[in-house]
Amino acid sequence: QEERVIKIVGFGAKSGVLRQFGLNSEAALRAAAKEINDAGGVKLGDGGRGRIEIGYYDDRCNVDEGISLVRRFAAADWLAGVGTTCSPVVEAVFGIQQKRAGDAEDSGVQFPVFTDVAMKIGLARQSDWAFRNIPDEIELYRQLFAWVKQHHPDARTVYGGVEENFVHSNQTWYSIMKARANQDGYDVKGEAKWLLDDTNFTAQVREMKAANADIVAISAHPFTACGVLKEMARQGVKPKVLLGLTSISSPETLDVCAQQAEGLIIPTSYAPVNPQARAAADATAQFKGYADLHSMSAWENLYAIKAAIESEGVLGKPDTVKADRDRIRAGLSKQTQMDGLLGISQRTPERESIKPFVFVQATGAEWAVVHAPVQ
Amino acid sequence: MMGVDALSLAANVGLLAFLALSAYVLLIGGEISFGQQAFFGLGAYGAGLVTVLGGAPLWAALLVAVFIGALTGGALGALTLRLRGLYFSMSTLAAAEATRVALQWLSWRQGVPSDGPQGSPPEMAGPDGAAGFGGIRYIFEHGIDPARYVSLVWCLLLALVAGLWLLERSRAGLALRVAGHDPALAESMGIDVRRAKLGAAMLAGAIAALGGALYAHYNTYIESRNFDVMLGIHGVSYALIGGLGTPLGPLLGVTLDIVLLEATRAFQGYRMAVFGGLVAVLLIVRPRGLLDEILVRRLARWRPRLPRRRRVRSLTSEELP
Amino acid sequence: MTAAHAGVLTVRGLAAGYGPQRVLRDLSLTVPRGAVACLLGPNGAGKTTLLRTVVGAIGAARGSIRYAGRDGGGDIELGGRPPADIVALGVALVPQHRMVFPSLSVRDNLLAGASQRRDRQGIGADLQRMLVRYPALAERQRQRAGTLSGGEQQMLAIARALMSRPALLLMDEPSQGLAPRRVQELSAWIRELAGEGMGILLAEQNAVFASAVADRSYLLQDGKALRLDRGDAGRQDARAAVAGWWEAGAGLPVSAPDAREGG
Amino acid sequence: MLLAVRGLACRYGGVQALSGLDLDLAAGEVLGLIGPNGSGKSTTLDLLAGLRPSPPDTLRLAGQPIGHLPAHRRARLGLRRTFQEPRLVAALTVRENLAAALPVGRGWPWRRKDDMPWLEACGLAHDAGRLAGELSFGARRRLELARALSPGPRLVLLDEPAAGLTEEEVGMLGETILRIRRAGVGVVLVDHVMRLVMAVSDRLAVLERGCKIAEGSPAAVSADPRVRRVYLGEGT
Amino acid sequence: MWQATLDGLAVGASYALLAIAFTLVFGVLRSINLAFGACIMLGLYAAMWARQQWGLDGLWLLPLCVLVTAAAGLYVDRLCFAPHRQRAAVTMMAASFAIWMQLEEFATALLPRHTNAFPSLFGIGEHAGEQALLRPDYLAAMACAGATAGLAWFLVHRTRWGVSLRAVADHHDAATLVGIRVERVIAWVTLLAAALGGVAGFLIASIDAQVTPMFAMWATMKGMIAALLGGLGSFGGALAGGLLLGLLEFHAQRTLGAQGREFLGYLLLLLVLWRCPGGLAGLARGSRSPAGAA
Ligand SMILES: Nc1ncnc2c1ncn2[C@@H]1O[C@H](COP(=O)(O)OP(=O)(O)OP(=O)(O)O)[C@@H](O)[C@H]1O
Ligand SMILES: Nc1ncnc2c1ncn2[C@@H]1O[C@H](COP(=O)(O)OP(=O)(O)OP(=O)(O)O)[C@@H](O)[C@H]1O
Ligand SMILES: CC(C)C[C@H](N)C(=O)O
Ligand SMILES: [Mg+2]
Ligand SMILES: [Mg+2]
Repeated sequence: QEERVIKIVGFGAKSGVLRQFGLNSEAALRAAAKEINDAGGVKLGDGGRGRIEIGYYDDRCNVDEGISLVRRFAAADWLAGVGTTCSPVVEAVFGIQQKRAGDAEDSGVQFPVFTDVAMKIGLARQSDWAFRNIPDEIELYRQLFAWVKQHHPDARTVYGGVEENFVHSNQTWYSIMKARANQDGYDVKGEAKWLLDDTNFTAQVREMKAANADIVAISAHPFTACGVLKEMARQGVKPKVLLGLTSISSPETLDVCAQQAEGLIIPTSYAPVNPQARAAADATAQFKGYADLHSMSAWENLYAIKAAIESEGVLGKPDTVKADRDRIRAGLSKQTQMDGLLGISQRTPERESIKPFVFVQATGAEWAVVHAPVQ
Repeated sequence: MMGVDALSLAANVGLLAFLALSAYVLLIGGEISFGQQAFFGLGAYGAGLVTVLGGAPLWAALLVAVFIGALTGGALGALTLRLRGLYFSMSTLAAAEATRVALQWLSWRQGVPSDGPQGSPPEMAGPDGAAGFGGIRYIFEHGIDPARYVSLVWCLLLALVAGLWLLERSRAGLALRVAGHDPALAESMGIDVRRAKLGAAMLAGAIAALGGALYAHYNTYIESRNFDVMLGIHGVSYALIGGLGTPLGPLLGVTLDIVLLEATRAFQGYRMAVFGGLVAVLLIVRPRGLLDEILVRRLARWRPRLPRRRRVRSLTSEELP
Repeated sequence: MTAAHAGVLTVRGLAAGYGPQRVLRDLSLTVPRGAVACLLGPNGAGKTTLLRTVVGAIGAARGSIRYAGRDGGGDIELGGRPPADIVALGVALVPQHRMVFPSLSVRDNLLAGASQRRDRQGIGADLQRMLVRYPALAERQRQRAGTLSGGEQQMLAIARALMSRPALLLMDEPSQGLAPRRVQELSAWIRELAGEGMGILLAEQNAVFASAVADRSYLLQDGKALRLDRGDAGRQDARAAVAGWWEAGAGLPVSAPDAREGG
Repeated sequence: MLLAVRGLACRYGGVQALSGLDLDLAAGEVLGLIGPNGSGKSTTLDLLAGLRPSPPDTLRLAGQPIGHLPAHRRARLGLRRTFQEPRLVAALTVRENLAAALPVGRGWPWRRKDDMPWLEACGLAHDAGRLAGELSFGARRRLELARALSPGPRLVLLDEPAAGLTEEEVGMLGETILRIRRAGVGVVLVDHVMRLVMAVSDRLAVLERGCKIAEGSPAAVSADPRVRRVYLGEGT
Repeated sequence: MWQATLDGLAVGASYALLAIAFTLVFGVLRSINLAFGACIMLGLYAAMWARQQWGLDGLWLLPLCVLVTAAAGLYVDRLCFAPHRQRAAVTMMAASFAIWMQLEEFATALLPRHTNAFPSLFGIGEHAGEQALLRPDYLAAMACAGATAGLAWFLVHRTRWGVSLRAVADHHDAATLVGIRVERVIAWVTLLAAALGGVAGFLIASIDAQVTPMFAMWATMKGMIAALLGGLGSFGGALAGGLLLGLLEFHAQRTLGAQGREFLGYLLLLLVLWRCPGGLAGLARGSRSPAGAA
């Protein structure tokens, strides 16, 4: 029987300072596609078989390039997109899409995009064509603080650290962690502020030291988190509990500052805790990327797209591109749950995910799972 | 392989050309500004506020942006007028970065009518500090096809180029060039250097802000990081690569940059390495840009010659002043 | 190379210019040791071009530039060498637009002129000599050269060139901007330098000054140098020549103002 | 009086470059300003043109005080100058260089023809479309002159216009100066080319170390022993 | 309060080091090398790469870092500056900007990772005393900045080589004509500045114990701001500018946070330039007369 090509496109930063994220996502995407194809590809609407073909484009984490790319994807014969690395690009990419599918008044782009990395809250609300597979951070930190309360009942005070100029860090600290801590009756002593491109944290850690809090929560990316951790070691800041932003749970952190990160607890939607997750990580490594919560979202996204294709009877013929996109979109938006690497993810009507997650702790240069909340 | 989308290309070239032209206006006045992105950003935020929170039409937003750009451009110009060379460049850069930080602080959320089902509560909209300013969807919500929008951008751009072309040939334009080349000479020629430079700063600010306004509406989402130093230096580089001989130069510069970027896509992760090298080599071959003054002059001379009457006559003293 | 040993500088069949445009074609001339040769010619004739070609600032397209060297020894081809080598060999230029270093002090300007020399003491002595020669510069040793008056800059340019102790001195319109008294001193000085054995090639518009100092003159025309025959016969006492100018515009094709119809 | 200067002075740090200078100039008069190098001639012209600040109430142009006006206002009142080193905009054509100096609002610069007479008078008619940067030195000087004269000034300040010109060109320059003098323009001429200064000046003023040491007719000044000493170096 | 002042001075010293290198290059080329930060970053990345490959460590990385930075500096000079000598500074700046992006790309291709650990000269965690007044590596940076400023000043203003150097800076053509080997002088200065940059980069990276791809931008901006604050071409100014910027930043960080710190830094530069257009050094020198020589 003839084999048709299902073209799925990924995009993200493959050059510039954020290139690692794009490289990882691409590797995950290609690995997932290989796995799917090796297992026989996707079933198409007319009984045919489809082989997934992946393209991956570099948007340099640049808004202009991101939306140009999506317009190009829409003009070409890609059926769906997975990406992109940077929330700002995602926000613009979703912004130029049609808000309500099928609204003739709205001249926006009609191309399903399923994003893997962008953590900024509420992005998928922007368009019916927008999908997001990102852990629900509100839930994540609700449970984290509950867990902390249970395991460290003597910890009373909280101090934060935030990358002021980065939406994800900023939002997670101010609207999620800080708000949560306040609600849970902790005494929030304030926060140290730095920028994404800072490398010297002397002043910030001095403030942290002066606050002398029991819990320190670092809402930052690995780039700065390590610097802060090292400076904390230097100044002898040793809080009872050390918490971090999901993004810190990457192998990178352990490569750079395993010693100083020892004991750091992070909620994350990915950890190599079961055979399936480990296999995905190994497959991704074959494509020279590593598995973390961001890249593994890309992996899962491809499986979700596959499910939508199969459930909606996508044809994958050259003349059905537009109809296929509509079908994939509809299929994705109908999914109420999907298979994730850590278990079943729920999907909200707002096209967001509620993913299973675990708490990992840096112990001896490894991320060890310390708690797996029941979903 | 995927074809290049002409619309995106046209949009990116058209929008960035405003920034390049803004830098160009100052360059012909002899000043290198690394800070035009500030006006681009102010125009973008201002125009976004007008359509999103004010609910006003696009043209009003563009007008407001031009006004903001001219005003802030003039204000910064007045402050930095005395500075020469690098000191000027760096002070514009400092001002632009300060503006960027200030825009990051700007948070002005308001409820706007939601377009959801009847009776749904108003949505919050407007700039939200570091989280940026999204939902600037005027063109999509008013059924303006992106292609039509891009042609609007280009109409404005071409009108601007034509205007600048005339301006450069007017006395005001000449005055600006002389003032840029040698202020003391300009003064003794009767040129009000202060006024010329202020005028140029205002014009440049207005041009950049207009571009920013168009940019915001094309991208639907802006945040202060978009308007960082990199963008500013790009603006100047465009003007320089394209050439300082005519306002078409900056346009050419942007086109070249974007086309080159597309062309180097094949190099994947080494894209900027190839691109950067190409630009440096290009500047070696044509240090004053592709369309520099000399080439422009040659082209002007080369146009089909109309028979010209040579006036040969001697001068009588009565005719002299 | 027949006359090679006769002169400090012997140029044969020189062609040079800017890009494809040739300003000099087939130019030949000789500057004998201890003599002053003068280049005359209208604006744009190529005087500056020739002098800059000799010091290597402009590459020669064709022809030879032979130089006899400092101690008379050797016969060196200058063509193709970089300016620094040529200056090190003992050639110095007083450029047309003075080209002082505007933000360096007068003193540093002079020291920069000696940048090829290694003898500290000699440099110090020469510096003093220049300052004695031009008290105007001595008074302004610490002043930035860019703020000097036009004439002062000209003096500085001359002194700076001499700081390298050249065997061949090229001067591009050195009288420009100098007050008559300074011109007169300069012509005496030039004769003095020639007397010490220095070869001097001078470009000059000011025919009176030129004829006052020159041993031989060349007229630059169509990229060639035409030897003028007046030579020594035309040379007068420099002082007399300068004083001559003072006595109203004898040679000027305009009449005195009071002789004109009312204005 | 077209120009009246009273007590003009200028200091650079510790150096008194000019002190208490008085000068008068009538319309249609050529005043030669001479003196040794560094005596303050160019400084005087800079002060008159407004490129350096001058003490208040020291300058009047046609009776009107101009000491407080910025340079461009003085230029628009009809006071124009040339520079000791030609200063042109190399990237503009000859015609554009001229046009930039003309007053505002007489049509597009590239259409107007009112600069033609001056281009011709200064021998630049054929070069009108060339870039100023391509001109030879003499042509640059002529362009400087044309630029100062074409706006129809009342007073022109010429700083060493003859430096670097050939004999013939100096002659033509002299002609031009006399011609504008006849047209009623006042001229302050600074030059070391005495053939020119002596031939065209109605009056000479001599500066030394920032002070006026003599003033009078060319004949009288040239007979002054002090002038002969400081300027010509006679008797030293 | 005192601690912030001390820390500010210490970090200011690293800004000063960068500023001195900038000023040195500006002094000769009359243009800013925008790729300077990228050159240093390449040096640091090469050092880290070598560390991964061959296990080099500690001070051994310094020569490597200096060497690669210097090589990158020469490369930038050949490609961006040499072809444009005597031309408009803006052309050189634009070219060096293009090369900035190129070098950054090379560096990140060498080590694609975002954060890269850099060995700390004096180790981490040994100075955890209560109020560690000044870390030894901070002291080293301060000493280094002071010494370099002094040495550079002496070289440029008190030696005959310095006269040649300033002559080249002032009037390229005239320098050629008086027999200065212009290209050689420029090459030496480029090497010197790049080496200085390499040392500065090494010190900073070892203080911070890590390097990220943001380093190029950071170093260029901080170096330029400090150099301009002080007044381009003045070594004392660069030193003062760096220290002042460091001081301001540390005090602003305490009260206004990171964004406020940046904001005030830019505002400071704007205000200083507005009040004294030649930077702090211009204030000391007195303003120059505009008219006169062209
Ligand atoms: N940099 C240059 N590029 C192109 N042409 C030039 C350049 N410099 C000079 N020329 C041309 O070369 C010719 C010779 O110029 P040069 O300066 O040698 O003349 P000159 O005899 O010294 O004249 P002057 O008496 O005016 O100094 C002129 O026609 C001039 O226009
Ligand atoms: N900034 C300054 N500091 C100190 N002295 C200065 C400064 N600027 C100019 N001078 C001095 O002022 C004096 C007057 O210069 P000016 O240019 O007026 O002389 P001039 O009469 O035009 O001489 P020349 O005939 O040589 O052109 C000169 O001696 C000069 O060195
Ligand atoms: C990986 C990060 C650069 C992405 C970031 N978490 C975001 O919200 O965009
Ligand atoms: Mg000449
Ligand atoms: Mg003078």
